Amino acid sequence: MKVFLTAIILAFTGGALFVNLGSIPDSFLLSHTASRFYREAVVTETGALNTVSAILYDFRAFDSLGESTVIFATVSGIVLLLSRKTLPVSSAGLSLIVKRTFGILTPFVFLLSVYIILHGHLSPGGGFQGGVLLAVITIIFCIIYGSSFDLSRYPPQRKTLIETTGALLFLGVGIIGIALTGSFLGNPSAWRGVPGTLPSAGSIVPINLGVGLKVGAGLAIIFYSMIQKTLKRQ
Amino acid sequence: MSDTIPIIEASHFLMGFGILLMLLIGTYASRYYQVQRNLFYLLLAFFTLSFGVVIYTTDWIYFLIAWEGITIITTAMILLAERRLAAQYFLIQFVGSNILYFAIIMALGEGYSNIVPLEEPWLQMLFILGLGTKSALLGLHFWLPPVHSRAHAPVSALLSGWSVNVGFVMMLRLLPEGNNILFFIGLAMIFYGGAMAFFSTDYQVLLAYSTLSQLGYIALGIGSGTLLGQIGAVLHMVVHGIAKTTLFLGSGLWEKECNGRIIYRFERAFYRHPVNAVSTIAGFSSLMGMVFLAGFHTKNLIKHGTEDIYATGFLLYGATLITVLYAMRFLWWGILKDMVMKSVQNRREKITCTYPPSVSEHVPLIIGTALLLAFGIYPPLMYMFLQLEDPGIVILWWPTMIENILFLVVGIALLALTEGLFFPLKPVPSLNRMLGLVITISQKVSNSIFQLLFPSFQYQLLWIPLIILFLLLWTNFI
Amino acid sequence: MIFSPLLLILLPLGTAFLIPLVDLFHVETRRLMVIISASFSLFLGFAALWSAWPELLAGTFFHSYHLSGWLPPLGINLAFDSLGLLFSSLVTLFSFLIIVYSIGFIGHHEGKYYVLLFLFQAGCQGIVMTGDIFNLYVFIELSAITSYALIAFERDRSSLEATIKYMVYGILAGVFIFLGIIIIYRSLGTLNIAEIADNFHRIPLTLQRTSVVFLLTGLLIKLGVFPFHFWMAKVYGSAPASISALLSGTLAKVNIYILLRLFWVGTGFSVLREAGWDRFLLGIALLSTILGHVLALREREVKRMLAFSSMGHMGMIVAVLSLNTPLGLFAGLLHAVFHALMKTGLFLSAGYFLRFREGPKEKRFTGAAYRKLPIFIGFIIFALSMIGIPPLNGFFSKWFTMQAFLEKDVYPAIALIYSGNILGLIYYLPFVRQGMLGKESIMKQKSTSSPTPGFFYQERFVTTVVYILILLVMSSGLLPFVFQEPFEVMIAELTEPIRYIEHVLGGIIHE
Amino acid sequence: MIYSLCFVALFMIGLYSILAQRDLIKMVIGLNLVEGAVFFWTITMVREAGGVPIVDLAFPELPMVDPIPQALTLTAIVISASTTALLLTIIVELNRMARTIEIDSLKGLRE
Repeated sequence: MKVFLTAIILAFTGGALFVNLGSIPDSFLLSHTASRFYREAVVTETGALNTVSAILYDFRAFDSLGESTVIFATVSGIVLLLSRKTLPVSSAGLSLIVKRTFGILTPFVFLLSVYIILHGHLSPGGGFQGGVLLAVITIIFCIIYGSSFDLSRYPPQRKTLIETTGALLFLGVGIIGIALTGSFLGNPSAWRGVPGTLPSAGSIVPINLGVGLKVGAGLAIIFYSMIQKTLKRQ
Repeated sequence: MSDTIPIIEASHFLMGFGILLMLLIGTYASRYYQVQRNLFYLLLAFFTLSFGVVIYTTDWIYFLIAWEGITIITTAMILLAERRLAAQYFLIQFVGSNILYFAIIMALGEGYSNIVPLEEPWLQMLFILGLGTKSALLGLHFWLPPVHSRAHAPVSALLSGWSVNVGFVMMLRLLPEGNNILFFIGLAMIFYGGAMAFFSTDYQVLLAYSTLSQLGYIALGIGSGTLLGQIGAVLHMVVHGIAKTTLFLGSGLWEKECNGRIIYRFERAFYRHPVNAVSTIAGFSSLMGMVFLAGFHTKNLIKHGTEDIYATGFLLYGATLITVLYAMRFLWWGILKDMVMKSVQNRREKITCTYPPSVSEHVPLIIGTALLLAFGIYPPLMYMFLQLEDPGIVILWWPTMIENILFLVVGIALLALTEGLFFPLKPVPSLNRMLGLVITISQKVSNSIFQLLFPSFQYQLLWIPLIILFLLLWTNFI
Repeated sequence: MIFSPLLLILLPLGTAFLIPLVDLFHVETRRLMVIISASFSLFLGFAALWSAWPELLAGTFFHSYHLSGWLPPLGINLAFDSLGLLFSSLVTLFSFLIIVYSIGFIGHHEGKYYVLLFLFQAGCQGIVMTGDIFNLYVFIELSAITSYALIAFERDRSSLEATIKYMVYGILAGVFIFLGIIIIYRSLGTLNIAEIADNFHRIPLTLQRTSVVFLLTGLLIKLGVFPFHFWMAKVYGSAPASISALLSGTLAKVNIYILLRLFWVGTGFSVLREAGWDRFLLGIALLSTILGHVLALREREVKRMLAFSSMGHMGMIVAVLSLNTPLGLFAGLLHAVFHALMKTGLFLSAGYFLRFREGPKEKRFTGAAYRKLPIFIGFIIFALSMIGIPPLNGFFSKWFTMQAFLEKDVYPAIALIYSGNILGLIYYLPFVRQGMLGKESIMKQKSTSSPTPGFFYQERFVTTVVYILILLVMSSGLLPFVFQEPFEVMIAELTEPIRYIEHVLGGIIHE
Repeated sequence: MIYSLCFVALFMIGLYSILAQRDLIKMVIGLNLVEGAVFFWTITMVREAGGVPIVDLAFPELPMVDPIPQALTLTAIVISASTTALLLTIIVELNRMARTIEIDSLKGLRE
């Protein structure tokens, strides 16, 4: 009965929504949109090639600040929820072969994430994507080598430190922007460099770095907190 | 002669006597409240301030502030005696003031930006309803006996002697033309209150119903819309205030002396507290309208003002008879019985007074009695205070005296024939049952609505697509 | 100019980022930092109000800030107008009070708690100031996520269930708001509120309404108006009292701000009116008023009762705003401010008794008067203000609300306000009575002392905050006319969104 | 058109999963479906001839898709992931206490 009722209501809602969405105009009703400007002037205005990165860390950098703050808040919330005084730690890992293999692979994972973070303004990728890869390292540590290994190599305090550093780096770049360009998160033209090269695109690179550190450490903390719970029985 | 009395003059008069009554109550309370004395004085001071504002202001908001101030202060005073009673009293008064609040908003909507006489009958009715809760109009009076029977004597004196008048002052200002409904309510109140007082066995309940009956005269005077009626109402407010304050303050002494307020148990009351007994007799005599006491004059004014309207003049004789009957009944049981029935030897027995009144308790009683006498013997004194020309009504005292004697004879005869009109004891009236019912019903309704509205979590969530569907269909079809 | 609106966001944000870092090294320093930062942001808020006051009265107050240096249609801008100033001051004030209150109130996991609290403050300030609709969404989510975590702070079963319930509603609300924004973007190609306001009428009518449906549904869920009110009692009842106060006092008011900003300025109220949705809004808001008051009658737990009462009052605010008359807007804004003061006070004073007593939740209010009389009297004063006793502030907002309804001849609403008053009294009375039950000596034994000794953990912080709120409630009741002039300016801004558009777009209206 | 259809279908399937499934985890999946549907619809906003939103310095005139929806979606995805993580954490905690994640057996959700 309930299922049937729900299905009927949802079907009608979907139909009505679909009918209404049919009248979406084919092109923007405004002719001089921000999107057009971004496409035309991204290289000259920011020095970045990756337009999405340019939008995320320059044109709409404040959104990204809010977004990384959301991650920060989530991490704080999860740590708050899962914190107990005695954290059970497991030292059980997978077999030796897996451990050796990942011993070789892990540095490359790290390298890849650093590459993605630092080339955020040139190629697809950026702070978030690279950060997620950074967090993978913790996952590898915890699963392959046991969480006690992760605890000793990469203790939660250090993760917190890295995360906070990333956040403050973002904020710091914003404040430097005030000093250099007069507006928060401004992209100082002095840092632009030659478009297409690694040290270019002004403040996008440090912001990418900050976000990468923050997201990496944040997700690592989330994973670490959660796995502590599930491994409790061992 | 203008149709209405200038309210400003009456304001000074009322204010002056209000302050006087507060001083009397304050003097009395200095012994009654030993622990919370300062608190009580603070409340009294605020009360004085509030009714001053009610009497003088022309602004609705200030009026409402003062009005609620009176509610809160009287609640706090009742709180000194009993918590539950205070809550009940506050609830009832709050409902009343919300009606008033509504009436004011409506008046504002009709364009009355200040407190001025109202034209629309429905608006007048709303105001009578709103003001009636505090002034204990018939139908809204149900809080009066329970509250008086439990609250402390000074608080009862304040409520019954003065707080109830505040609403009538407002009615006087809003309805200078009178109001028929108020008139009839007043008439009904006189008889209803009198009858209930007649059957009461608890002294303070009796006083409460007597208040109801006397307020009927005030309502009558205001409702008639005649000048004499209004002057009579204003004067009666004060005279009744003084009399009731004296009686209630006295009742506090009786209560402590006689260990209770059952009127059959006042033994040798006269010999124990002679001053109190005299003031009680004077107070009741004033209520009865005996000559040479103030009540005589004010009741006559009201009678003169209203007797032409319907057969009121005739009815008021009956009203006086009822007043005489309940007053005589109490006086007989409370005071006179011992004086008449006991032998001389018995009378001379050593009187042991368990609660000797102090000077501070005697002074208000004496002043009250003196005022009643003074106004009764020399009525122009009242007009002097009212700063009004004597309306020139010559009220001869001797026909009234004959009437009085007639009534007294009837009363005494009735008492003698029925051996003092003994009625079995009644339980003290209480609001618990009614308000308990209100709360139980409200909780039940609330509970059933909750059960209805809060089905399982997912049914709750189902509202979201439902509302979206509703709005989307609306976009397409409307 | 002593301040920049940006600082009001960045200061709590920076503090939140720094707290974990400082926490690693020295705990006492963090406590000091919390207080200093909270005070400084209060100072900033005051400075903003102080310096803006003359401009506010003159009606010329407007501050915009172009982030990253890009002009409005290209980048994100902060548009700080007088309406924003009002709500920003509210956020600043209540965040400060609750941070100070929490010092004596929260006994464990303080580091994360303050991080979340500061982030919440930053999120609310961001909502109030931003001039970009997507940025608005981001900040809505920021404040929502922090509030999720804060509600679950107690980590008992009840609060976890409450959080799940709230999160499901909150996430759906977020998605709907996002969808509404995307529909607008997909039609117009802009995210700037001023530009949207300028061009919203160009969107095909069905699409206008579709986007409004989703934005409105999302916001109504957040506001807890009638068919979406189910989360309120559970959440407010299970969260720590300080957080309930924050949600009911601040977040709900910020949501009112979003409602005003989106539908009065962003889309223009005519969209709602022409579709007849202002009547719909009025209807469900009034329904929610009466339901809130009626449902509160059954509650025996003080915070749940307050939650339902809150639902009733929020409904009333939405109802009176939806009249869209100057008087209605005035009454709505006034009641929003006053209700924030009263409800925060109620939650905080009730929280004091709940925190410092032992026993089951329903019993903890018993004998409260003997635990600390002034706080209990404060509770009574707030309750009296809620039911509209004249010299207190609740009376005045209801007074104007009623006049606004009368002006539009919405008589049922007037009846609802009165019944709300009387029902309010009926549901507050049992708690007052319960608080006065029992004997003094017994009650003193049952009470627990402050959680841990130390300067920063004294009950005094808690009580001081309640006293401040009592003072505010009483004084704002005595001085309601202070609000008159600035509110008129705000109302003018709301009724003529063209001024906002001109301010943001610098006088040049595109195309 | 087809994108809108997909979007609506996904959206409604997600809502169905929230409204009809009795498991909290499935409810989370439903929430993610709803969010995912909106994100999907956002990034399918192809107005002009497509192309990656990355400037090729060698061919600066190449057409480029509107980059803003991508940026918005990226932001929104992160937010959505954060909320999901928090929600899952809370469900884990609740499961630890109540030993169930059936919506019907969690009476507290109703109140």
